[in-house]
Amino acid sequence: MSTVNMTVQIGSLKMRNPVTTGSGTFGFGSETKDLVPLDRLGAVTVKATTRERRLGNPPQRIVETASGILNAIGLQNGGIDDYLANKAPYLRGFDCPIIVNVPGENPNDFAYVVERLTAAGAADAVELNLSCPNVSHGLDYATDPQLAASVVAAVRKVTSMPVIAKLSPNVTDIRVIAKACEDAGADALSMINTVVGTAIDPRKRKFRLANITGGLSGPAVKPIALLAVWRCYNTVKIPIIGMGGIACPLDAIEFMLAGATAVACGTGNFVDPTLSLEVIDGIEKYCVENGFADVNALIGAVTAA
Amino acid sequence: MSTVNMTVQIGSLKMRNPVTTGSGTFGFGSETKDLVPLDRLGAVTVKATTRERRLGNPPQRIVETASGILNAIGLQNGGIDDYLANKAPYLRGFDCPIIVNVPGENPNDFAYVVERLTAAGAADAVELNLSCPNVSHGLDYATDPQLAASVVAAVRKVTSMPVIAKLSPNVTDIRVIAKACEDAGADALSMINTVVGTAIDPRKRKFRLANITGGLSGPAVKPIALLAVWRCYNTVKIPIIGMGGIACPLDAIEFMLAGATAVACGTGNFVDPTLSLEVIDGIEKYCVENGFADVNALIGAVTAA
Amino acid sequence: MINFLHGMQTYELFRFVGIRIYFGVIKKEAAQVVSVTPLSAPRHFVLTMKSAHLASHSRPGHFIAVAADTGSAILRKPFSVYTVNPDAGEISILFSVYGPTTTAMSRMLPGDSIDVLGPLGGRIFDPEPIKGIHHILVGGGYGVPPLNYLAKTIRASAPDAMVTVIIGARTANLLVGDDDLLDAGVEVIYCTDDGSAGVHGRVTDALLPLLKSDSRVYTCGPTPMMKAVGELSEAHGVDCQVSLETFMPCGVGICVGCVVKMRDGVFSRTCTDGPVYPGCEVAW
Amino acid sequence: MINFLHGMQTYELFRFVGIRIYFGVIKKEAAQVVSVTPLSAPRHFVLTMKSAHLASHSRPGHFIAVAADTGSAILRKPFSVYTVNPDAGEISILFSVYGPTTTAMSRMLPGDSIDVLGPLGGRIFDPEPIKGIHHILVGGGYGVPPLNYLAKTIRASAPDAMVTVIIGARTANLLVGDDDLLDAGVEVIYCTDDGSAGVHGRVTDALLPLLKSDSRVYTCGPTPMMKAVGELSEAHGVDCQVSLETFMPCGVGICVGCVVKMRDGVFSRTCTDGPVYPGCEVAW
Ligand SMILES: Cc1cc2nc3c(=O)[nH]c(=O)nc-3n(C[C@H](O)[C@H](O)[C@H](O)COP(=O)(O)OP(=O)(O)OC[C@H]3O[C@@H](n4cnc5c(N)ncnc54)[C@H](O)[C@@H]3O)c2cc1C
Ligand SMILES: Cc1cc2nc3c(=O)[nH]c(=O)nc-3n(C[C@H](O)[C@H](O)[C@H](O)COP(=O)(O)OP(=O)(O)OC[C@H]3O[C@@H](n4cnc5c(N)ncnc54)[C@H](O)[C@@H]3O)c2cc1C
Ligand SMILES: Cc1cc2nc3c(=O)[nH]c(=O)nc-3n(C[C@H](O)[C@H](O)[C@H](O)COP(=O)(O)O)c2cc1C
Ligand SMILES: Cc1cc2nc3c(=O)[nH]c(=O)nc-3n(C[C@H](O)[C@H](O)[C@H](O)COP(=O)(O)O)c2cc1C
Ligand code: FES
Ligand code: FES
Repeated sequence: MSTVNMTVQIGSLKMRNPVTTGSGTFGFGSETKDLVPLDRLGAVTVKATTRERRLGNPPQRIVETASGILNAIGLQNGGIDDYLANKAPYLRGFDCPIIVNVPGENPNDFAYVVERLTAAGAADAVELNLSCPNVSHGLDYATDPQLAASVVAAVRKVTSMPVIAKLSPNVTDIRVIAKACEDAGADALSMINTVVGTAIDPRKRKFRLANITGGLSGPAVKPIALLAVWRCYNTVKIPIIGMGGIACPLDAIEFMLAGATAVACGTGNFVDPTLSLEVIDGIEKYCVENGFADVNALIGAVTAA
Repeated sequence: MSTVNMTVQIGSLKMRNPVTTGSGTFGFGSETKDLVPLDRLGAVTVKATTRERRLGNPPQRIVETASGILNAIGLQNGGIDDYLANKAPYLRGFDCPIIVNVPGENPNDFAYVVERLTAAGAADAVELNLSCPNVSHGLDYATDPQLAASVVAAVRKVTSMPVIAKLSPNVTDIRVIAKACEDAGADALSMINTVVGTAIDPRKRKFRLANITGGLSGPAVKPIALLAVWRCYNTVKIPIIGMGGIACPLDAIEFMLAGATAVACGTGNFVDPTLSLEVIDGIEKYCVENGFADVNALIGAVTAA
Repeated sequence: MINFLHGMQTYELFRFVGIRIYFGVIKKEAAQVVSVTPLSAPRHFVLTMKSAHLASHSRPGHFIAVAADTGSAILRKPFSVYTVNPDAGEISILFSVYGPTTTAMSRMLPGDSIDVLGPLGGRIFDPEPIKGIHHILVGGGYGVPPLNYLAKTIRASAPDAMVTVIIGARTANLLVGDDDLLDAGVEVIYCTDDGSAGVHGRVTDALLPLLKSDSRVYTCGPTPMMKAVGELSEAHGVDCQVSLETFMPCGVGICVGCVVKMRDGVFSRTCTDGPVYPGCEVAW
Repeated sequence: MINFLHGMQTYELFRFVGIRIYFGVIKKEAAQVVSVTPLSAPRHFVLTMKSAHLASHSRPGHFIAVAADTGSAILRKPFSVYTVNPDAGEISILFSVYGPTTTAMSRMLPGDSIDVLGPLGGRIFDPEPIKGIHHILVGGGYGVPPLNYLAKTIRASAPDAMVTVIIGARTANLLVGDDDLLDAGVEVIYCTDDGSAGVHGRVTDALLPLLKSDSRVYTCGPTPMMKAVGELSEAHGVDCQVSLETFMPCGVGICVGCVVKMRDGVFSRTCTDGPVYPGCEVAW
C-alpha cells in the first residue's frame, strides 16, 4: 500500500507493525479467527498462562462503568501444560510473533513457566504480569521495585527471549518500578495494566463484582496510561509497549507520541475484535498523511502545548 | 417533605444533609447564586486558598477525556487576604457551614492559612489539600505517610475546627496515608482528589494541557474513588467525605454505601451547577423508598455480591 | 464433556442430548435496517435487518451483538436471533427497551445502518427432531425470541413433530406476540403470574403435567425460571436444554467474563461454550 | 479595571469603552425546540427555542450552554445568542456541526426539549450607541452570530447610527447568512481568502480603510483574526472590543478553566469576566 516503514523492534523481537493485543483481551488467537488473520498483527499477546491450571473467580466478573469496564477474571487459564499442548500449536500456524503473558506467585513460578516456554519454543517473548491486581498477593511484585526486579532477574536467567515487564499504574511513582526492571535486565516494559477500582449496585446495596475489587480498563483510563508511558519514556532506555483505552488509530498514535514503540489493543477488542487491524491501517495512513517515512519517528515525538 | 434524618456529622461539624461541593468545582459560592441557594447544602467547600495570591497555570487548563476531564488550574486564587476580605463575608451571609480547602508548600504555610481562618472565624472546617497534583512538590504530602501526618499535626495545633485531610489516589496504598492522618489528629478524610494523567493532540503532536500533566476527574474515575473510600472505611474510624465522578443521586449513594459519611459533587457541577440540590433530594427519596429513617444507615452498608 | 474453554480451532458438529456445536462464520457488518416495528407489549420492538450472511448462517440459539450506543457504556449488547428469512437475506431480533443500546435501536429508521457481529454462540439448540419426541419449549422475557425460532425450525423440518411452547410473563400485556407460532401449528400455553391470561401461575405449573419419558425440554429466560424448569425436568428424568443468557461483554470468547459455574466446578463461557447447555451440567 | 476573578456578588452595570457588565439571571431550563433550520453554508443550522427567560434577559455578547450530548464527552457547549424575539419568547443560535453536541442539535426536532443554561457572560457588548460613532463589527466563523445580534441591536436603538459589518470566511459558501442585516440597513462587507465573494483578502484589508478617529471596532471570531483586528485598531488609536470564545468548561465562573492572559499578567475567566474585553487588555 505504501512505503512507510512500519517495523518496530522490542528488544530482539521484530514486529512487522507496532500493534499487538492486550493480554487477556484477545484469548489465544483462535476465538476470532474469522475476523483477525493473526499474520497481520505485529505480535499476538495471549492470555495469562500460569504454572497450574486456574479456575478463576466466580461471576460477576465484568461490569460496565463510565467509558470503561471493571474486570476480575482471576486469571482463569489451563496452565502451562495446556498452553503447550493445545494453544501453542495453533498459534505457531501463523507467521506472527507470540508474546506469552506470565503471572506468578513467586519468582520461581515465573521462571518455571518461562523455562518451559523457552524449551518448547512456544513463545517469541514473555510478558511478566507483575501487576495483576485480582489475585491475592498478585499486586506485590508491581508495587515494590526490589520485588519487581527479583522476578525480572529470575526470568532473565532462564531465557534468551525478550523479557517484557508489565507495570501497574497502582503505584505512587511508576518510574521507580520501571527503572528497577530495566536495571534487572528487562528488554522492554509494557503498561498499563488495569487500575484498581470497584462498583456498587445502589439498588441492591451489593458490590457488582463477586471479587469486590476489579481492574478498570477502556477509554476512561487512557489519560492515566499516556502519562505512565511518557514518564517511563523519559526514565528508561528500553522500549515500551503502550496500552490503556485504545479505541481508534489516533489513540494508538497518542501512545506512540508519548513514547511507546508498540501499542496493544485491549478492551477495545471486546467492542470490535477487528480493532487491531483498523489501528494498523490507521497508523500507516497517519504516517503517509503526515509525511513520516518511518513509524519509529513517532516515538516520543510529542512536544509542549 | 419527609421524616428522614438527613443530618450527618463530620467531626464536630454538623451538616444538614450529606452533600457538599468539591473544592475547585464550585468557586466561592457566589458564581451560581442564581441557581444554588447555599443554605440548602450540607456544607460548601470552596476553592483552594493559599497563603499568597496565585496566578495559576497558563491555558489550556482543562480538556475533555472519555467520561472525564483533565485539569491543571494551578491553584489560581487571591490568597488568604483576598478570601477574608472578599469571599468570607458573602459566604457568611448564608446558614451554611463553610469548608475551606488549604494547599501549601510546607506545614507552616498550611498552619498559617488555617490560623488566619480560625482567628477570623471565616470557616467551619478546613480541608487540607495534601494532594493537588498540579503544583511542583504539591504531591509529596499526599504520597508519604510521614509528610502527610506532619501537615495534619501542624494544623491540628493551631485550630479547634474540624481538620479534614484530602487524600490523593496517586499512591500505592491509600490506607497507609489515611491511617497516618488519623493518627496525627485529623477529624475526617476526604477523597479522592484527581488522578494524574495527560492527553495529547495527535494531529498537532502536542500535549493538550500547557502544564503537560493534569488531574483526571468525572465519571471515569468513580470506580477508583469508590474503592479508595471502601478501603479507608475499613481502615480508619474517622468519617470520610467521598467524591469522584458523582453525576446523579445514585452515584452519591454508592459512595455512602462504600463508607462515606458525606459526599461532594465536583466536576458534575460544570455540567449542571444544580447537581448538589438534585443529589440531596435524590438521597432523601432513596431513603424514603428503601425504608431508611436515617441517612446514616447507608454508611458502609454495602455487602458482597 | 469436551472442554471448549479456549475456543474451538476448527468448526465441529457434535450432538449431545439435542445440543449442537455449530459455530457460524463470524462477521462484523454494517447491516441495513429494514424496519423497526413496535409490538403490543409496551416498549417491545422487532428490528429487521438485511444481512445475507446472518440469514444464511444463523441457527436457533445463535445470537448477534449490536453496537448502537455511542455513549459512555462501551460494550456491544447481545440479542438472540428471532426470525430468519434466508430468501430475503433478512433476520429479525425482538427486544424490549432497557438501556442505551435498546433505546438507540428503538429509534432506528429503515435505511439506517446497524453495527452487528454474528452469528455468535457455539453450542446451540439442535433443530433436527428425533421421531416421537414431544418438544416442550419453555420461555419467559427475552428467552422467548430464540424459542420462537427453534419451534418454527422444528416444525419446518418435521411437520408431524409434537411441539408445545409455554410462555410465562408477569401479566398479560407482557406476553410477546407469537401468532406465527399458532399459524405454524404449534401448541402455545400462556402462563401469567397474575392470571390475566392463560394459566394462572408459573411456567412450571404448565410444564409438570406434560413431562413424560418422551418429552424433551428447551428453556430460555430468567435464571430462576430456567433453574426451576431444569430441576423439574431432571427430577422427571427428562432431557432439558437451557440457553444461558448471562451478561456477555465480548460475545466471542475472548474476555472470559460471561462464565457460569458447571457442576464439575469449571467456569464455562456461555458465549462460545454455550449459550445452550444440558440443564444437568449447570451448577445453578 | 475591576477584578472579577471570583465572581460578582451583586449585579452591576458598568461601562468601559463600550463594554457593559451585565449578568442576566442564570437559569437552567428544558427549553422547547421550535425549529432547526439548515443554512446554505454546509452543516450550518439555526436552532430556535422557546424561552421567555432567555428572550428577555439575553443581550448581545451573552451566550448559552447546551447539554445535548449524552455520550462520553461530559461538558456543556457554549453558543452565542444569535437572534432574540422577546415578543414570541424565543431565541436562536446559529451553529455549525462539529462534534457530538452540535451533531445532536442538528438532529433535534420541533417539540424536542433542549437543556440550556443561560444567559451566560459577565462583560458584554454595550448596545447603546454613542452619537456620531461609526460602529464597525468584524467577524468570522462562529463570531458572526453575536455580531449579528449586536448590529441589529445598535440599529434598533439608534436608526441613524453608522453600522458596518465585515465578515470573513475561507470561501464564499462558508459565509453565513445575514440578509436580515442588509434589511436592517447595515452595511455588510464580505471578505474571502480565495476571492470567491466580496473582498479578496482578510478582514483587516477591509477594515484598514475604514478606521477613523470616530470608529469603534467590535470583533469576534478565531483568535488570530481577533488579534490582528485588535492590534490594527490599537495602532490607529481606535477602541476595539473583542469577544473571546475560548473553550469554556462550565460557563459560569466555577472551573477557572477558560482563562486568557491579560496584559497585567492576570488570567481572566472569559465566561464571567468576559467574554468581551477591551482589545488593549488582552496579552495575545
Ligand atoms: C445471549 C443473549 C441473548 C439476548 N437476547 C435478547 C433478545 O432477544 N431480546 C432482548 O430484548 N434482550 C436480549 N438479551 C438481553 C440484552 O442483551 C439486554 O437487554 C441488553 O443488554 C440491553 O442493552 P441496553 O444497552 O439497552 O441496556 P444496558 O446498557 O445493558 O442496561 C443498563 C444497565 O442495566 C443492566 N441490564 C441490562 N439489561 C438488563 C435486564 N434485562 N435486566 C436487568 N438489568 C439489565 C446492565 O447491566 C446495565 O448496567 C440477550 C442477552 C443475551 C446474553
Ligand atoms: C462563548 C462562545 C460562543 C460560541 N458560540 C458559538 C456559536 O454561536 N455557534 C457555533 O457554532 N459555535 C459557537 N461556539 C463554539 C462551540 O461551543 C463549539 O463549536 C462546540 O464546542 C462544539 O461542540 P461539539 O460537541 O459539537 O464538538 P466538541 O465535542 O466540542 O468537539 C470535539 C473536539 O473538537 C474540539 N473542538 C470543538 N470545536 C472546535 C472548533 N470549532 N475548532 C477546533 N476544535 C474544536 C473540542 O475541543 C473537542 O476536542 C462558541 C464558543 C464559545 C466559547
Ligand atoms: C478482561 C480482561 C482481562 C485481562 N487479563 C489480563 C491478563 O491476564 N494479564 C495481563 O497482564 N493483563 C490483563 N489485562 C489487562 C490488559 O492486558 C490491559 O493491560 C489493560 O486492560 C489496559 O488496556 P485497555 O484499556 O486497552 O484494555 C486484562 C484486561 C481485561 C479487560
Ligand atoms: C477544575 C478542578 C479544580 C479543582 N481544584 C481543586 C482544589 O483547588 N483543591 C482540591 O482539593 N481539589 C480540587 N479539585 C478536585 C475536586 O475537588 C475533586 O476532588 C475531584 O475533582 C474528584 O471529584 P469529581 O470527579 O466529582 O470532580 C479540582 C477539580 C477540578 C475538576
Ligand atoms: S462474552 Fe466474552 S468470553 Fe463470553
Ligand atoms: S468556563 Fe468555567 S470559569 Fe469560565
